[in-house]
Amino acid sequence: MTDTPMRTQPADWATDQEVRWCPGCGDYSILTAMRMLMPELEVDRENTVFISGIGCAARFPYYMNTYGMHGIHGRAPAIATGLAMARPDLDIWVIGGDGDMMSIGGNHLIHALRRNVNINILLFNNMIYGLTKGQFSPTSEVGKVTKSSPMGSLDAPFNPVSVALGAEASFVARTHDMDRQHMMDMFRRAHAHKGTSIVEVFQNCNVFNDGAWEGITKKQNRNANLISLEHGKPIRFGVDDELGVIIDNGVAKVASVADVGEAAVLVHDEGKTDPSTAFMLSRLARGPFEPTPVGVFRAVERLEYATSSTSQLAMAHNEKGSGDLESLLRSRGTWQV
Amino acid sequence: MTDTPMRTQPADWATDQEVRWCPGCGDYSILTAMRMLMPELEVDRENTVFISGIGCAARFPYYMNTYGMHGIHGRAPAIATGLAMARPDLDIWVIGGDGDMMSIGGNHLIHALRRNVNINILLFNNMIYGLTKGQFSPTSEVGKVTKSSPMGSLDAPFNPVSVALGAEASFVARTHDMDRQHMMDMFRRAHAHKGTSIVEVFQNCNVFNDGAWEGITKKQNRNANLISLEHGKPIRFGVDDELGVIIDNGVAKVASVADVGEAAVLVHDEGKTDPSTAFMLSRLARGPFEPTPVGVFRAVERLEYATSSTSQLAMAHNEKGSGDLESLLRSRGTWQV
Amino acid sequence: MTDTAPRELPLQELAEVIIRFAGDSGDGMQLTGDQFTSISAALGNDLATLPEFPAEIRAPQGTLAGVSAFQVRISDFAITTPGDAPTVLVAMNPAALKAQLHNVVQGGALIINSDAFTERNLEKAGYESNPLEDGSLDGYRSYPVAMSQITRDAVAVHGVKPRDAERSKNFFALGLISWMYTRPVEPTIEFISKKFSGRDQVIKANEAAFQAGYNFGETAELFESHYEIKPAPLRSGEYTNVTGNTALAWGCVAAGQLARLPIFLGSYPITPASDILHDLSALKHFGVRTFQAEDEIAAAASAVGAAFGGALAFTTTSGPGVALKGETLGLAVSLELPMVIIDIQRGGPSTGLPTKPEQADLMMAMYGRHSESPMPIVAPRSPADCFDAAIEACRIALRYRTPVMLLSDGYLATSSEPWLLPAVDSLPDIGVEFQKGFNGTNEDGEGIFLPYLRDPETLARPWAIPGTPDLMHRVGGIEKEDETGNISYDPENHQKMVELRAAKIEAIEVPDADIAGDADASFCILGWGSTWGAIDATVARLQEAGHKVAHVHLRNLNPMPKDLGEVLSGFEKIICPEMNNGQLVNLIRAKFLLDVKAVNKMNGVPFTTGEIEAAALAAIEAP
Amino acid sequence: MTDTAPRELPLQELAEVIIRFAGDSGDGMQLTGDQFTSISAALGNDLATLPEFPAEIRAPQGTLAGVSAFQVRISDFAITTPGDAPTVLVAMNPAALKAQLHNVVQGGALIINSDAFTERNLEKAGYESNPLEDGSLDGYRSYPVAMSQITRDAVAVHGVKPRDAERSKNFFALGLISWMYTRPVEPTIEFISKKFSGRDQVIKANEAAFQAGYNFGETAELFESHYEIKPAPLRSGEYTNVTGNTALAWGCVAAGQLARLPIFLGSYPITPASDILHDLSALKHFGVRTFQAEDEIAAAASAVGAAFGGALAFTTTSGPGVALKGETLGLAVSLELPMVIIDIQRGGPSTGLPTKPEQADLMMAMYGRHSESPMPIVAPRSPADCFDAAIEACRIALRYRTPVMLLSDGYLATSSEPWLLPAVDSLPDIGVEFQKGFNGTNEDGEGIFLPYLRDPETLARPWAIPGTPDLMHRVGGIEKEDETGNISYDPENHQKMVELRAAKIEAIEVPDADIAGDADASFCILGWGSTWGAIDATVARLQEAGHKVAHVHLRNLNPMPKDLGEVLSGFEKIICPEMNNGQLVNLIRAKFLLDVKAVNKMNGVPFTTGEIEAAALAAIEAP
Ligand SMILES: Cc1ncc(C[n+]2csc(CCOP(=O)(O)OP(=O)(O)O)c2C)c(N)n1
Ligand SMILES: Cc1ncc(C[n+]2csc(CCOP(=O)(O)OP(=O)(O)O)c2C)c(N)n1
Ligand code: SF4
Ligand code: SF4
Ligand SMILES: [Mg+2]
Ligand SMILES: [Mg+2]
Repeated sequence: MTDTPMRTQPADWATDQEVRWCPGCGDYSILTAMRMLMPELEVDRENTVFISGIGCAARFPYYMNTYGMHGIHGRAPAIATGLAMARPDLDIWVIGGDGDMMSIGGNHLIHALRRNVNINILLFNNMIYGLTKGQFSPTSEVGKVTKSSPMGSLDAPFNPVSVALGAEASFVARTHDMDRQHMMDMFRRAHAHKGTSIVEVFQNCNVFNDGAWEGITKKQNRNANLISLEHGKPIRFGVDDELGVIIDNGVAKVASVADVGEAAVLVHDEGKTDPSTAFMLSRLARGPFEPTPVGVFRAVERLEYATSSTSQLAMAHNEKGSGDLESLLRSRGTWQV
Repeated sequence: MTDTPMRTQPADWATDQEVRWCPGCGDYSILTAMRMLMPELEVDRENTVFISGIGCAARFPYYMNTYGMHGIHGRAPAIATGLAMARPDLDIWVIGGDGDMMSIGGNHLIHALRRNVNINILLFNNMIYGLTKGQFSPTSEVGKVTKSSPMGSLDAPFNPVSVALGAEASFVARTHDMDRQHMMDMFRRAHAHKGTSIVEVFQNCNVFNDGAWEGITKKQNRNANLISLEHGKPIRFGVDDELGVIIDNGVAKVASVADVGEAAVLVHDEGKTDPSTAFMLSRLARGPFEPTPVGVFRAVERLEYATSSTSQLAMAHNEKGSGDLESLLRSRGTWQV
Repeated sequence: MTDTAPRELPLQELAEVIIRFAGDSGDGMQLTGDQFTSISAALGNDLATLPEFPAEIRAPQGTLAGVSAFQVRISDFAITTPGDAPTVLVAMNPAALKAQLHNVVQGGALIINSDAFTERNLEKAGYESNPLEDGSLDGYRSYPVAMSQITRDAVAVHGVKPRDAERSKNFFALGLISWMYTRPVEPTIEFISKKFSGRDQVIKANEAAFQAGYNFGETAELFESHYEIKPAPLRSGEYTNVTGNTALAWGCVAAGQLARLPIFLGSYPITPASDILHDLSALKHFGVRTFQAEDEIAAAASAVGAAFGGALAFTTTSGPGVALKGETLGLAVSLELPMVIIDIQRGGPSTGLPTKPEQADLMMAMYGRHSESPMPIVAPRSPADCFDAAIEACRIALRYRTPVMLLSDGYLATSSEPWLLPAVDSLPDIGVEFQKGFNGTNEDGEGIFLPYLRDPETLARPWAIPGTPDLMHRVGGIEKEDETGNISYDPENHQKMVELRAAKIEAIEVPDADIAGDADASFCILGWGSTWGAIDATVARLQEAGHKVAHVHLRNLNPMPKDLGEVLSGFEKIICPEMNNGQLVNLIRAKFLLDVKAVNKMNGVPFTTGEIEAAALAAIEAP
Repeated sequence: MTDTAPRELPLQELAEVIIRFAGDSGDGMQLTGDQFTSISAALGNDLATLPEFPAEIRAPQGTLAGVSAFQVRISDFAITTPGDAPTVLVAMNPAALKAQLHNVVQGGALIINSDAFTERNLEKAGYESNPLEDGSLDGYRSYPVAMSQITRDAVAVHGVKPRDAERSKNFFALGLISWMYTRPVEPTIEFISKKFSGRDQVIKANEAAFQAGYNFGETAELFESHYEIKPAPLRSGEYTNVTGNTALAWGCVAAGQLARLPIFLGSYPITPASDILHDLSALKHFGVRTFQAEDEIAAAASAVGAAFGGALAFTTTSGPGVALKGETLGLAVSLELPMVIIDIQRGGPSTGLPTKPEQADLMMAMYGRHSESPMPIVAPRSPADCFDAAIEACRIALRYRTPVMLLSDGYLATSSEPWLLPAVDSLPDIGVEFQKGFNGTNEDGEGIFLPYLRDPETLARPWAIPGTPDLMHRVGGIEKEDETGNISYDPENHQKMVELRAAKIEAIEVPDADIAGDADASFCILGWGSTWGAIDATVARLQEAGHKVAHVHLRNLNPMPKDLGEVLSGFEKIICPEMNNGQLVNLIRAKFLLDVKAVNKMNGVPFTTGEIEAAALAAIEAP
């Protein structure tokens, strides 16, 4: 709340701390996108907070010149929930990796989503544990050979978008570290959403899982494998836009538009109350080698948690008056000696 | 492994411990269903294990004359995963309430589901914390007035079936404590499934949340509100079977069959690889007052975790021979002094 | 002498009585006991209560597991415990008699609902023959009364169905006991009409039952006499009757007001701590936000988040919950943010005995986190003291910017005592200032914010909350550079920070050791927490018997009073009764190399005065 | 005298040398150090190593944060530490020099890649002027060598691109050092072709660089002499070189074999414990199942489940993980099932200094669970000792049916020493019998199974695993009735069970205290865990200087050796060096009321011999 509001510059959002990710890490471009977005949002640095857990991704708060907390592994959504309830006036961003958010922190994540407290969760998914030097994560593909799975991992991965939708998320989006503009768009949308928003960011860990998303995100693969979801538009993609997504017997499928006809192509509606269609879209790809949607899967309004809590406080206040300690102490009856 | 296998009786599966649930609790009928099912499964008591967390539901193991562990709050799926990996030969049942499994234990639950370790999870959903005397649970409806939410709870509930499907569950079913035969059917199916199976059981807590499921499960409401899913059959219900479930614009809906025609009614296929249709069905009801499906939502085959782990052990054995300690100690090179 | 030994009858005037109401969980014994307590309080007696709940939610009717009891002690002198053994037992059914008889003093009075002694009920309670007939109650004065029948008859006129009628029999018992101890009738009549307001038939039935009980006493000639207990010489003023958990909840609210901060509670339900969550959830008009988290870790983590945002943050739980919160509390220690963790200790290990008290989480409070992670510890000594202890915990948390552990237990949580209400404006101001501006300059002379620059007096770091212009900063659990708070792997810095964190906690100002009894005695009883009442009563007894004895009771367990070593060194013999295996004893021995003798009890039942007295006498007499 | 003080040059024969290889993380210093260690081992030297990794995954090249180092000490006498301060530093770039110089002894040798001292690199390292030129290295013997250039030239003939060529410069350094200390060439040539097999050009380049380094030493006339270090008088036999984490992993495997049980590991990755998970994951042919759980709680819980099923179950982690496992470990204590928790201690509190060692989880191991929840604790004292300690932990767990905590630390985890391989058939049999049949009878004389009937000798309960006919039973965390294991809320039973659990752990048979040095000394150094090497070396130094000093080193921290009180009481003065704020000291003071003096260090760096020596001398000389 400065007297003369001046539009900030991206550099104003950088701290004096040296960024310590590996050279070439996808985290850098996400950081840049965030720093570039902030001035556009016209928010104040002092009213912005970044909360994270532990992991490479979780170093993020150190690099944003805002209030920030580098918490403990997996607990960022819970810390942020407490902060958001105590301070509904703040802009709160939660940053974490796939291990942080989906392994040790999975429960806090899904509970934050169902409660719909006003925080923006960014899940940097590199399908690996970066900071601990390369074990498989809950998003790693079956068969992944890592230090802790020398014969290949046996664990079927989570699809973060499916998990989020199954957990009643009101805003779910996906983007990737190779497209700054798209990241900025998704972060902007997440910020605008009242309630918990989650954005999965495909992120490259060039040291322990290099090129994991290449099949989708590399420039030359995007046409064939990156499906951009846009509200109100038919879901089409392909080098010549020749492919489209249809619903067939209760599941989403890729089809040749020529074969099925334009009318059959699903028109994306991110605002559906029922999350089923969004869920279907999340199931289109079974791994980072098939046509995969990015964009906003779901954006619906529902009760925001902290606001509702504030309303209850106000109602109680209206009904019972402002709490008076003297009378509280006497509320169970007293006697005189 | 008795020499002369004799079919057991339900009473053989009862322990000498007095059952200590409140008179009238729905847990009793689930216990009866389980004790009646066991002889039918022709399994041995010594090869059967019940693992639970903490809560009223979690007292279950004490009442089954098998091996059993009453663990700690929320951790039963993790305990069972360790046991199942160490002992793939056992029949393992995991029992817990909605608080135990979806609140403190939510993460272990979703990870067990994605891993697909061979355990049968029964979630007794009474939409309340019973053992701690009546606080709202993660399945309680918004606005629920309890001791810890005197002005009504603000937390949007989980739909356990949706959560399970979002977490890659290979077998998901639902039943209720008012129909012993249906419970036995679902438990039998869960038992037959190789991998993690989860069965949500609508259970009445007559002390702290009496009648919560009545709108669906009471005899006189069943026709109108209980939709029985049967593989290969059109999903129809209603007093005169006049209603059916259709897919309309990517979501499941109830329609009058007369209006939409028989052909439009969705034929239930529990075996679809893509969980989207099952997910749609899980979204049909927005609370225990609308037509709600019970039965098997999803049953698909995929890699069972413990078996795969055993295969890796066998492969390693084949490749490297049976581990020899002498040579292990020499595997990083040695020298003589 | 005012002990609990059997006394001659009939006596018109009594110094005290200990009554235990016992019945099936459905019999309303807690209500009966509560109401008897209220009337006695209004009469000016001193009093102390102890409820006893069944472990099961609803154990089968008539069984031992289903017995619910409420003990109340009323007196004409100052007391600190609900008494070792009841002199009067009201038993509503065979199970209640069976479960409770062993507690009653020899020669004590048994007031028994004889109607409940049916064959079926006797069997459920595990009686082979009827104790009312087989002479097994010979050592007691037993008064069988057909309570069910008389109640049914009394309420019949109001058109109540026989089944419902019996529900009022607890009021019959209350009426009878009210007559025995010459309690007035009106307050209970008033209570009934308030409590059941809107349910007229219930009111009438209960009133009729109550009157019937009262009249029965007067007319039945069953009892030799009735008794009077004069008011106790209590300090004059306005009193209320509180349980420890309610006093804690109110203490949290008071602390919020005294610090002028909004309150945040992150909690996950667990016996016996849930009531604090319940109480605070109902106090939203005090600006209290409660958050029922998905688990204890989230509960603690949310409190950390709220504290970062500038709230007075709490998390309430019991032992298993604290065991889960360890890592998160370590973060709070590292962040040096104020918050209070309330642990209502219960029987362990593991799930243990959830409804029974213990004092066995002291070592976990000290050491239940990895590495050197010091945390102040405060423990209340009586139900009403929970109020002050909560304020003290908040004072330390706020002033020194540190998480503080408050250790209560299941006994304090549910038992109650009269509390002379404090004047609200006499309560301490525990307010703190948020940091508002720069506190340092960089090389270019520009103002900067140093989030780990310490107050030279308290070693506390500044509390700068989001929303404050210019003071943007990042905190975290990795080791921080002194003053700047930037990540630092420097060895010397780490050494310094470890020492600073330890020094800050060690130097917290706490009151000097409080020596009760004879300060110049050579024998001392050392205690902490809820053993206070029993030790205090023991000291009085020993003094009356001519012994010199001191009582040092610790409220601040970490840091301990600065003069404690000196004080304790002045005694020749020290014993320390604890509901654990000797945890405070270990701390004292390690710190002061003093040979304090442990007196341990781990059976889920609080110490009796008799037990501590015996241990004290043995120690005094030992060579 | 064989100390590390600067020695006159030229000397042909040396008793020992301490070399530290330091460079950028990408420079291959760990490989270089490892290989130098191997050759020296084969030559019969005694040796000890200490790697030092950067805290970041990949800090920017050339910065201080990116420096990776490897210290190796080789000697012709028995040693127990990698040495206090290097006598030779190999610095591959300015950052390495800057970060490491302060460690080097005055007058020590600096072998420096002068090519790396470009303006840009100097700036990255924070040098204002070039230390090679500004006289700041005057107190040292500095040898600038154009390593990059010579390497590039040497490999050019093999057609390697200049950029790739430089990658081989660590082999140049290794060649040079090999020449200096007259190590043979062949083993390294062999190593190169094995290590890089299939990548011919790399092999050729590295070979060429290595030879170039070797030849450079011989021809450059830069060095006054080269040195020889004779074999140490080690016990003869077959040796290998192990880090503590590898020895732990092997110890777990060995314990499985010695107990004839399959192994289950439930773990969640965390520095510095992850390597044990990695090692064990690769040993599936030993019947080892590893499970990478979703978090530490699930890791511990899965181990509980596996133990219930009859596996030898482990869970490995570091401090933050143990803090999370507290509640689950309490369950294991209550269930009385065997399992081993391995804690590789690191700097704290909270996230702390993840790559640095500490010994500050001892109190948490003792007390980090709610209520009275006793757990045995075992601590290895050297990298190789981790093997035996793992077996010892398993022995206790299996024999007494209890979770056991094994406390290693980040120093033991990554440092290494030569290990005289044990004869596998000399290892102890730690097998146990599962319960196979009834162990009691009911009133009707029928056989029944009592899951909590205890072995009178060990107080262990029977281990009856699912699949065993007739022995179906239920266990849980609620208090259990003695013998039957049924839920019991009985006060006396609870008291008894608390005492039984405590007595079982207290009575565990452990070896008597091991007194090294002069058993009849009046001064004693007490230690535990990884301080062993430094204390041992200190004792030798003090003895050489004419002092009498004893060394008692604890492997069993709970229960402690039965004779420990007696042994320690025999000394007049005791000091206890610990990498914490005095945790063992507290335990000893509380237990024995002995005034043990704490010598604490909490900077993330292990004690040097010098530091302990200074503390010892101060204590000896104190009045
Ligand atoms: C309680 C706890 N357990 C384990 C760790 C070790 N740890 C730190 S980060 C991490 C996972 C990193 O993976 P991810 O969250 O995907 O982040 P990334 O590094 O890939 O960005 C682990 C296991 C820890 N710091 N704390
Ligand atoms: C770590 C821990 N936290 C909290 C508790 C208290 N607790 C016991 S059961 C329970 C929830 C019970 O609800 P649910 O799981 O739905 O089971 P129900 O009793 O309804 O069958 C809670 C909060 C506990 N025992 N342990
Ligand atoms: S390890 Fe991977 S995720 Fe971490 S900083 Fe390096 S490249 Fe990025
Ligand atoms: S409290 Fe509810 S769930 Fe628990 S036993 Fe009673 S009726 Fe059943
Ligand atoms: Mg990751
Ligand atoms: Mg429930």
